Amino acid sequence: MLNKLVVTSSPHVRNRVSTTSIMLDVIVALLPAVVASTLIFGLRALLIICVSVVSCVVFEYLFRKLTKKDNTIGDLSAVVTGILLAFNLPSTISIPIVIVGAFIAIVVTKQLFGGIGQNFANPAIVARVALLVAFAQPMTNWVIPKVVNGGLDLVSGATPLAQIAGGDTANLPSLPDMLLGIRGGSLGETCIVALLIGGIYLVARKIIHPVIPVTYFGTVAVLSLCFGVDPLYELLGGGVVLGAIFMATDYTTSPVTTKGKFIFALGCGFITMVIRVYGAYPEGTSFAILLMNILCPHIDKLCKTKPFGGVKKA
Amino acid sequence: MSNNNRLKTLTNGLLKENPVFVLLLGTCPSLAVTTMAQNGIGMGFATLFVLLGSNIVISLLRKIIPDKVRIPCYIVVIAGFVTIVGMFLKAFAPELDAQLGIYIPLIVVNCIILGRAEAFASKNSLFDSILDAIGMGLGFTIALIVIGSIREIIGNGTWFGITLFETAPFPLFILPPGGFFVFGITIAVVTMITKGKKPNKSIGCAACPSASVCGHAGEGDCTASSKERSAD
Amino acid sequence: MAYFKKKHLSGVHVVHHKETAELESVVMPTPARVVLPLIQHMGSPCDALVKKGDTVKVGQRIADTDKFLSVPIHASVSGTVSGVEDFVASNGTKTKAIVIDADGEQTVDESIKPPVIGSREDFLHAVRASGLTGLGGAGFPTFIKLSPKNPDEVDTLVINSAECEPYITSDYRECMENSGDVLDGIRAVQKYLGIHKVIIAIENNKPKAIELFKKQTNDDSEITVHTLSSKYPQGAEKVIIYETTGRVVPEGKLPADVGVIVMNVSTISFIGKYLKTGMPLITKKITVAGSAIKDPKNIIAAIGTPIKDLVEFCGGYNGECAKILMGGPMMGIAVTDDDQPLIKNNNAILALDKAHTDPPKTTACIRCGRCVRACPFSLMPAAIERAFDMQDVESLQKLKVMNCMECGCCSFSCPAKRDLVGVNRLSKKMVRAAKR
Amino acid sequence: MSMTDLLPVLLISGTGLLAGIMLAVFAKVFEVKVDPKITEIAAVLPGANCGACGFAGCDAYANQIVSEHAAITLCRPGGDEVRKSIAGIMGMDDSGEGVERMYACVRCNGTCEATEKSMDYQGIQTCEACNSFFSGNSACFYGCLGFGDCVNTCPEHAISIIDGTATIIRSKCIGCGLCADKCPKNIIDMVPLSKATFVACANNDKGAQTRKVCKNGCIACRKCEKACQFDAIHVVNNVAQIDYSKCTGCNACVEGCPTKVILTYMN
Amino acid sequence: MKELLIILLGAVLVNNFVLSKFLGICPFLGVSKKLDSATGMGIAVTFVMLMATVFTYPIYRFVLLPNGLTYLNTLVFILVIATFVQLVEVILKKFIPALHKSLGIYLPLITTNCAVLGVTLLNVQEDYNFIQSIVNSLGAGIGFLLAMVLFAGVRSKMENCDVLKSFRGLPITLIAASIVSLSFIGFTGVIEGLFR
Amino acid sequence: MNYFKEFAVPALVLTIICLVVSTALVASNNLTAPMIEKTNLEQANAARAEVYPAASEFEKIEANLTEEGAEVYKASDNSGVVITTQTQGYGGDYVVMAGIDKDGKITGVKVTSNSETPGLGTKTTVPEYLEKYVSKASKDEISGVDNVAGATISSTALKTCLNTAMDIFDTVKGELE
Ligand SMILES: Cc1cc2nc3c(=O)[nH]c(=O)nc-3n(C[C@H](O)[C@H](O)[C@H](O)COP(=O)(O)O)c2cc1C
Ligand SMILES: Cc1cc2nc3c(=O)[nH]c(=O)nc-3n(C[C@H](O)[C@H](O)[C@H](O)COP(=O)(O)O)c2cc1C
Ligand SMILES: Cc1cc2nc3c(=O)[nH]c(=O)nc-3n(C[C@H](O)[C@H](O)[C@H](O)COP(=O)(O)O)c2cc1C
Ligand SMILES: Cc1cc2nc3c(=O)[nH]c(=O)nc-3n(C[C@H](O)[C@H](O)[C@H](O)CO)c2cc1C
Ligand code: SF4
Ligand code: SF4
Ligand code: SF4
Ligand code: SF4
Ligand code: FES
Repeated sequence: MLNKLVVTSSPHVRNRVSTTSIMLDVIVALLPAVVASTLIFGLRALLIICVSVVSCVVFEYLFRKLTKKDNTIGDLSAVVTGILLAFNLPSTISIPIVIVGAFIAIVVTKQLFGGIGQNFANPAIVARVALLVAFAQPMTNWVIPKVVNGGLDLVSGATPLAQIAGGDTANLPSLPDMLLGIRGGSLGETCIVALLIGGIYLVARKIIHPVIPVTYFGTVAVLSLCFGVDPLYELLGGGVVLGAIFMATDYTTSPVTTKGKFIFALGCGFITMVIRVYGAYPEGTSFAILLMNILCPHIDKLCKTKPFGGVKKA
Repeated sequence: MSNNNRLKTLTNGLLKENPVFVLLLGTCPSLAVTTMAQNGIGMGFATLFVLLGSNIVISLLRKIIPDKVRIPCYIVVIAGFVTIVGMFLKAFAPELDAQLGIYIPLIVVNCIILGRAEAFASKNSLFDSILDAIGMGLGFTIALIVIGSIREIIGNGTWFGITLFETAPFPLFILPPGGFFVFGITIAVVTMITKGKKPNKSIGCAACPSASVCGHAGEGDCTASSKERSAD
Repeated sequence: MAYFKKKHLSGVHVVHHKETAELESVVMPTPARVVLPLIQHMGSPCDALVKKGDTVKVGQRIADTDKFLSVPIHASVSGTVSGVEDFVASNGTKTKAIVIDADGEQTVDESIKPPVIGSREDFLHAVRASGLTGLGGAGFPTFIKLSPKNPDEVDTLVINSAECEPYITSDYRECMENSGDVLDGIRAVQKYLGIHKVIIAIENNKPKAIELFKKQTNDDSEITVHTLSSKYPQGAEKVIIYETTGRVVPEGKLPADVGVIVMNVSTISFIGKYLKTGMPLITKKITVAGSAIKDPKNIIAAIGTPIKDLVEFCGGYNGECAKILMGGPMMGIAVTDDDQPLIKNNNAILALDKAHTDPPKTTACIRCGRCVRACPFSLMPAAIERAFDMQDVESLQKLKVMNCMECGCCSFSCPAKRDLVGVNRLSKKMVRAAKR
Repeated sequence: MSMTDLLPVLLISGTGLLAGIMLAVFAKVFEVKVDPKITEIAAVLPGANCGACGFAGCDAYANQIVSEHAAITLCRPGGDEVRKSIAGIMGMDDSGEGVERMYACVRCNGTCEATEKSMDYQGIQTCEACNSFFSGNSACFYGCLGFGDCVNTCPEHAISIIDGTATIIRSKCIGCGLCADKCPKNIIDMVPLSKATFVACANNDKGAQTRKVCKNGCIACRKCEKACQFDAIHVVNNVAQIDYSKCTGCNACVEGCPTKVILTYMN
Repeated sequence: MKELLIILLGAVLVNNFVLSKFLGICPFLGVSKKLDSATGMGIAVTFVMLMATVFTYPIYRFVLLPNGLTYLNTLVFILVIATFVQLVEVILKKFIPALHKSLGIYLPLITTNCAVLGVTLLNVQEDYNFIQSIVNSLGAGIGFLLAMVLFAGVRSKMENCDVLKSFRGLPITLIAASIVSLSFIGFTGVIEGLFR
Repeated sequence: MNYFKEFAVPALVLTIICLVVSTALVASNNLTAPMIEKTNLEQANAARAEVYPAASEFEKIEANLTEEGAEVYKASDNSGVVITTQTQGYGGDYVVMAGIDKDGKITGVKVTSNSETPGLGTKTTVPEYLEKYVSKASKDEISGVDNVAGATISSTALKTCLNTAMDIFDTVKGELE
C-alpha cells in the first residue's frame, strides 16, 4: 500500500524563483557597487558594509527568536537591507551609529510591522533618515578621494550637491570622476557605473521593472531644467541613481501595478527636486522615497489592473 | 462604595487604568510637552489641579446641571480652572509656563478632564470624585514623567536638567518622531506588564469623545482592527 | 494613461515534460473491476439503472437521469454489478458509484449501432446518448454546449488542441493517430450547427501535428490551423478564443455569446468515431506519467479503471510515490488514494515522488507583483488574498475574483510560494455565499 | 466692584446666557426624535455584539426591533430573559414561546487515537479549505477536521482543539451559534443550556462502516434507546439523537453506550 | 500674498498640527482607520477651524483686547466653539441628514479636539490679522486632513500585518505615526526656500 | 412651567455658572496680574542683564527701526544698550539678544529662540561658543570668529544678527548721551 498521499491545491509545480533567489540577485547586483566603494573609500567602506549586514541579520535573527516566530533570515532580505543601509552612510561614520541604524531598519521599521513584505516604509531609508536627523554632523561628514602623490587619499569635502548649494561650483568634480565615483557622498551612491551595471542586471533578470528608475531619472532631469539647475549633476551628484535603482524599487514599499509604479516614481522625482532646490536638506532622495512609501497604499488603491473581460457592474 | 473600592478608585489611575497608557486619553500633551521630565511634572500637576477642581464642582452640581447644556457647563467650569492655573503659573513659574506654552490653555480640551467629568464626576459622589481626580491626575503625571524622562535622557542626555551624557545618545527622541515612538513603546510595555488585560471596557469608551463614530465602541480598544480582535 | 490593448494574454512558461509525445498509445487490457461514479461531469448526478447482481454488457446504459445538465453513463466492461457503493467525489460531495466485476469477455451490448442522423435534433440527441462530456478537462456535457441559445450567431468553432499542461500528450496522440476522426467530427458539427469557420489551435511545440492538419485541410477553405505560442494556459477557453479570434468573452458570459464554441480535439474526435460506430464513451486515451511512474506512456483504458491498475500497467511505481494527480500539474486534482477510478474527463494520471512534492517554504507576500503579471486575466491575486484575509467581500467582487479560472499561473510564479489559487477558490466561495 | 471688573463678568455671563438659550431652543426646534425604547432595549441586550441575531451588533438589533419590528427572539446569548425584557419594553405579550439559552456541542469525538487521517493534507490550514478536497482529511466523512475554523469565529474563545477535535467549554459559550454556522462539516449542534448530555458523533454510516473509520463512533447499536426511560434518545440515520424536550439528564444512556459516544458535561 | 502663502504652506507641511505640533492626536489615532472617515473628520475639522476663527477673531480683537481681558481668551473661545459646534450639529441633523451622517457625526468630538482651540489660540499668540488668521486656520485644517489621509493609507496597509501581540492597536499605530512624522522633517526649510 | 423647564432652566444654569466662574477669574486676575507683570519685568531685565551685566534696569528705546523684529533697550544708567535682532537660520527664525556698551563693544550674546538642528545648529547657541563674540567691537572682528564646523548656515545667521545689532547700535548711539 502507498503511504498517505499528499493533497494540496493546484498547481502542483512552482517555478524556481523564490524570495531567497530574488534577494540573492539583488545582492549580486549590488556587488559591483560594493567593490567600487571599497576601491574609492578604502577598507573602511567594506568594514561598514560588513558591520551593517551582520547587525541587520543578527537583529532579525534575535527578534524572530525572542518573539518565537519562525526565522526568516534565510530569505536574505536582511542582507539586502544591510548593504543598502551601509550604502547610505558616509564612509567616516562610527560603528555604533551603523548598529543603531540597523536596529531602526530591521527591528523598528520591518519586524515590528510583521517582517518581510509587511513594512510600509523602506527599512534602509527610514534608518538613514532617522540617523540623518539625529546625527546630522557625523552623517554629513564627507570625504573625497583625491590623488595625492600618485596615490588615492581621502580628504574631507562636500558632496557635489552641497557644493552647488554652497555656490562652490568651481571645484565640482569632472564628469568622468562623477561617473566613477571620485567625489564626496555616501559610500554606495558615488560610483554611477557600478550602480548602473547592477541596475541593468536586475532589469535583465526581470527582478525590477525599468519603469521606476527610468521615470525617476526622467522626472529629475526635466524638473532640474525647469528649476534651472544642471540636470547632469542633479542626476549623478546625489543619491538618485542608488535610490531609483535599488530603493524606490523595493517591492514591499512600492506599488504593484506598472501604472502605480509610474506615478510613484514621478512623485519621487518631484519631491526629490523640491527638497533639493528649496529645502534645508541638500539631499532629497531619501525623504522623497519615504514620503512616496507612505502614499503607496493610496496609489495601489487607485491603480488596479483592468481584468480581462471584466465589466463595470458585476 | 466600600473602603476597598475607594482605595481602588484612587490607585486605578496609576497603572491599571492609567489615563495615558491604558485609557489612552490626553494624548496630545503626553506627546507635546514630554521633551523634558520636568515639563511632565508641571503639566501633570497643572492637570491634576484642574481635574480636582472640575471633578469637585461637577460632582457637586451633578444634580443641578440640565442635560442639554451639560457640555458647555462642564467646559466653562474647566476653562475657569485652567485660566486660574495659567495665571498662577505665569506669576510664579514663568519659565515652566514658557515651556508648556499653548498646552496650558489646551488643558481645557484635554480629554481626560472632560472624560472624567462625563464618565465619573457626573455620576459619583463628591468624595469618590476627589479620589478619582487624584488617582487619574497622578497617573497622568507619572505617565508624563516616564515618557519625559526617556525622551530627555536619550534625546538630550540630561535628566531633570542634570547632564548625564556629554553628547545626547539619540537626539531624535526629543523631536516629534521620537515622541510618537517613545509613546508607542511605553504603551506596549505597559500592555505587556498588565498582560494586555483590557480595563473595565465601558470606562475607556464612555470617556472617549470619539465613541460616537468609533466602530469599536464598547470594546475598550479603539485602534484594534477586526483581525487583531479575532486573533487573540 | 491610455489603455493599450494587449496583443497577447499573459501566462507562464512551464517545463513541458512531454516525454510520452512520440510513444504510440497502447490499449490496456480489461481491468478486473471498474468503479463508475454516478457523477462524472459538471451538472446533476445520474440515477443508477442497475442493481447489485445484474449482469451488464459493454456499452450498456447503466445510469441516467432526466435532470438538466446530465449525460448517461455506460458500462465500460461486461460482467456483474457487485454493488452500488458510497463514493466521495473529489469536490467532497458524497454520491454513489456502480462497481462492476469484469468477466473479461467484453461482450458488446446488442443496442450498439451507428446512430441514424437526419437533423440537428438527431445529432444532439446522439451526442447526449453517447455519454459525451468535454474531454478537455472541465467535463461539461457536450450536447448542451452544442445547443447554444443563439445558434445563428455562433459562427466559429475552435478546436482546442493546445494541450498546454506539462506531461500530458494524449490530445497530441489523438491528433497524430486519429486525425481522420477529428476531421469527421468537425465536419459533423459544421454540418448540423451550420458553422463555417473552424480553427484548429495547436501550440507551436507540436510541429508535427500542425503540419499534419495543415496537409489534411489544405483543400478546405473553412478550416484553418492556428499556431499558438507554447505558453500555459493557451488552452483555457477564454484565452484560446482571444488568441484565435480576438474576441473577449465578458465576465459571466459564455463563449457562445461571442459566437464561438470551443471543443477539445479528443471530444471532437470522439464525435467522429461515435457517428461511425455508435460505441458510447467507455474508454479514454490518457497519459500516465510523472516522476514516480516506471514506464510512462499513453494508454487507452476503460473508464472506471482504478488508478492502481493503470499504474500497474505502466510498470508500477518508480520509488516512493507521494502524490497522485488526476490531470496535469497545473490544474490537476491531487487524490487521496490510488483506488480512485478513471473518470470521463481525466486526461492524465501523474504520480510524483517525494522530491517533486515537498511543499516549498512559504514566506509572506513580498508584493513583487509577479502574480499580477502572470495572470492571463490581469487579476490581482495578491490583493485578492488580502481582501480574503479581511473577509472583505465587496473588495473581492471589485477585484473580479469570480473571473479567476484557477489556472494556477499566479501560484506558479509566486516567489513567496503562496497558495493563491487555493485562496481564490475560497474567495469565490465566500462571494457566492455572500450573494445568497 | 469697579466697572473694569464688571465688564468681564457681564461678558461671560452674557455669552453663557446666549449660548444656553440658543442651545435649548435649537435642541427643541431641530429635534430629531429618537425613540427612547431603542436605548432601553440596547441596555438590556447583552452587548456581546456577536451578530448572531443577524444584525450588525446589539445596537443595530435594538434599532431594528423598534423601527422594523424585527422579531424579539433573535438574541441567542440573551436567551429567554432578554426576550422577556424586550417584550416588556415594547409592551408585547411575553408569554410566547421563548428562546432558551443554548450552548454548542461538537458532535465528534474522533480523537487522534480513535481515528485516522485519510491523506497528508498540506494545503491552506482551515477546515473550509481542507473540506473542499475530498471532504477533508478525516478518515470519517462526518468527522471534525480539527483546523479550528470554529475556534477562530467564537467571540468568547470558548472552543479549543483538543486531541484533534474541537472541544467547547460550556461555561464560556454564550450560545450565539456562530461556530455552528461556520463549521463546514455541520457537526456543531446547539443544545439547551439546561441539558448536559449530547451524542458526540455525527456519522450516518452503518455501524460496521463507522467502526472501521473511528473507534469512538456511534455504531447504532440502540442500547441507549433501551436504557432511556423517557423515550428521549433514538437512532436516526444510524446515529443516536437526543430529543431534548424529553431528556431529563438522568444519563442512563451514557451508562448504556458501549462505545462511550454519549458525553455529559460535569459542570 | 507671499506671506500668506508662507503661512499656509508652513501650516500644512512644516508645522503640521498633527505631525510636528502634536495637536489633535486623539482623532488622528482614533478616526484614521478608514479612508472615508479620515477624510470626513479632516474636512469637518477644517470647517470648524475656519468657523472658529471667524467667530473668535472679532471677539478677541474688538472686545477682549481693547479691554485688557485677554486672560479670558481660553474661556470665551472654547465656549464659542462648543456652542457653535453643537448648533451646527443639530442643524445638520435636522436639515441635511445625509451630510450629518457623513460629516456630522464627527462634530461632537471636535469640541474636545485640541487642534481647534489650538489654532485660535495660536492665531492670537502669533498676532495674526484677520486674513492671516483665516489662512493659518485653513492651513492647519488642510495639514490635519493631509495627515489623516496619508495615515489612513498606512493603516489600511497595516491592517493585516502580523504584529506582536503587545504592540497591536495603539503602540504600532504610534510607531507608524513616528515614521510618518519623520518623513515630514524633509520639508524643513522648503517654505523659506520657496520664497527666498 | 414646561417651557420654563425646557428653556429657561438650562440657560439660567449656564449663565449662573458663567457668572460664578467669571467672577472667580476676575478675582484671581486682580490678584495675579500685578505679580505677572512684575515677574515678566524681572525676567526680561534678568535676561538683559545677562548680556549686559553692568546694569540691572532697562528702558525701551522707541527707535525708528527698519529691521524686522528688532528691539532696543538701554540701560537705565545710559551705559549701554541691549539689542534684539532676528534672521532666518537653518530651520527657521533665529533670534539673538546682544548687549553693547557705550564704546560699541559686545558685552554678551544670547540666542533667545531658534529652530536649528539639535546637535548641529544648536552648537551656535551654547554659551561656550557665544563667549567668543564678547568684546568684539566691529563687523570685521565679528566675522573673524570661527564658524561652528558643519553649521555654517547657523553661524552665519548669528553673525548676521550681530552685524544688524551693530548697525542699529550706530543709529541709537546718540540716545546714550
Ligand atoms: C454553470 C455553467 C453553465 C454553462 N452553460 C453553458 C451553456 O449553456 N452553453 C454552453 O455552450 N456552454 C456552457 N458552459 C460551458 C462553458 O462554456 C465551458 O465550456 C465549460 O465550463 C468548460 O470550459 P473550461 O474547461 O475552460 O472551464 C457552462 C459552464 C458552466 C460552468
Ligand atoms: C487553465 C486552463 C487550461 C486549459 N487547457 C486546456 C488544454 O490545454 N486543452 C484543452 O483541450 N482544454 C483545456 N482547457 C479546457 C478548456 O477551457 C475548455 O474547457 C475545453 O477546451 C472545452 O472543450 P471540451 O468541452 O471539449 O472539453 C483548459 C482550461 C483551463 C481553465
Ligand atoms: C540633517 C542636517 C541638518 C543640518 N542642520 C544644520 C544646522 O542646524 N545648521 C547649519 O548651519 N547647517 C545645517 N546643515 C547643513 C549642512 O551641514 C551644510 O553642509 C553645512 O551648513 C555647510 O557645511 P560646513 O559648515 O561644513 O561648511 C544640516 C544638514 C543636514 C543634512
Ligand atoms: C528590488 C529590491 C529592492 C530592495 N530594496 C530595498 C531597500 O531599498 N531597502 C531595504 O531595506 N530593503 C530592500 N529590499 C529588501 C526587502 O525587500 C526589504 O527589506 C523589504 O522591505 C522587507 O519587507 C529590496 C529587495 C528587492 C527585491
Ligand atoms: S488562478 Fe486565477 S488569479 Fe491566478 S493566474 Fe489564474 S486566473 Fe489569474
Ligand atoms: S507573486 Fe506572490 S509575493 Fe509576488 S505579489 Fe503575488 S502573492 Fe505576493
Ligand atoms: S462556542 Fe459557538 S455558540 Fe458558543 S459562543 Fe462560541 S461560537 Fe458562539
Ligand atoms: S468542529 Fe467544524 S469548524 Fe470546528 S474544527 Fe471541527 S470541522 Fe472545523
Ligand atoms: S488630547 Fe489632543 S485631541 Fe485629544
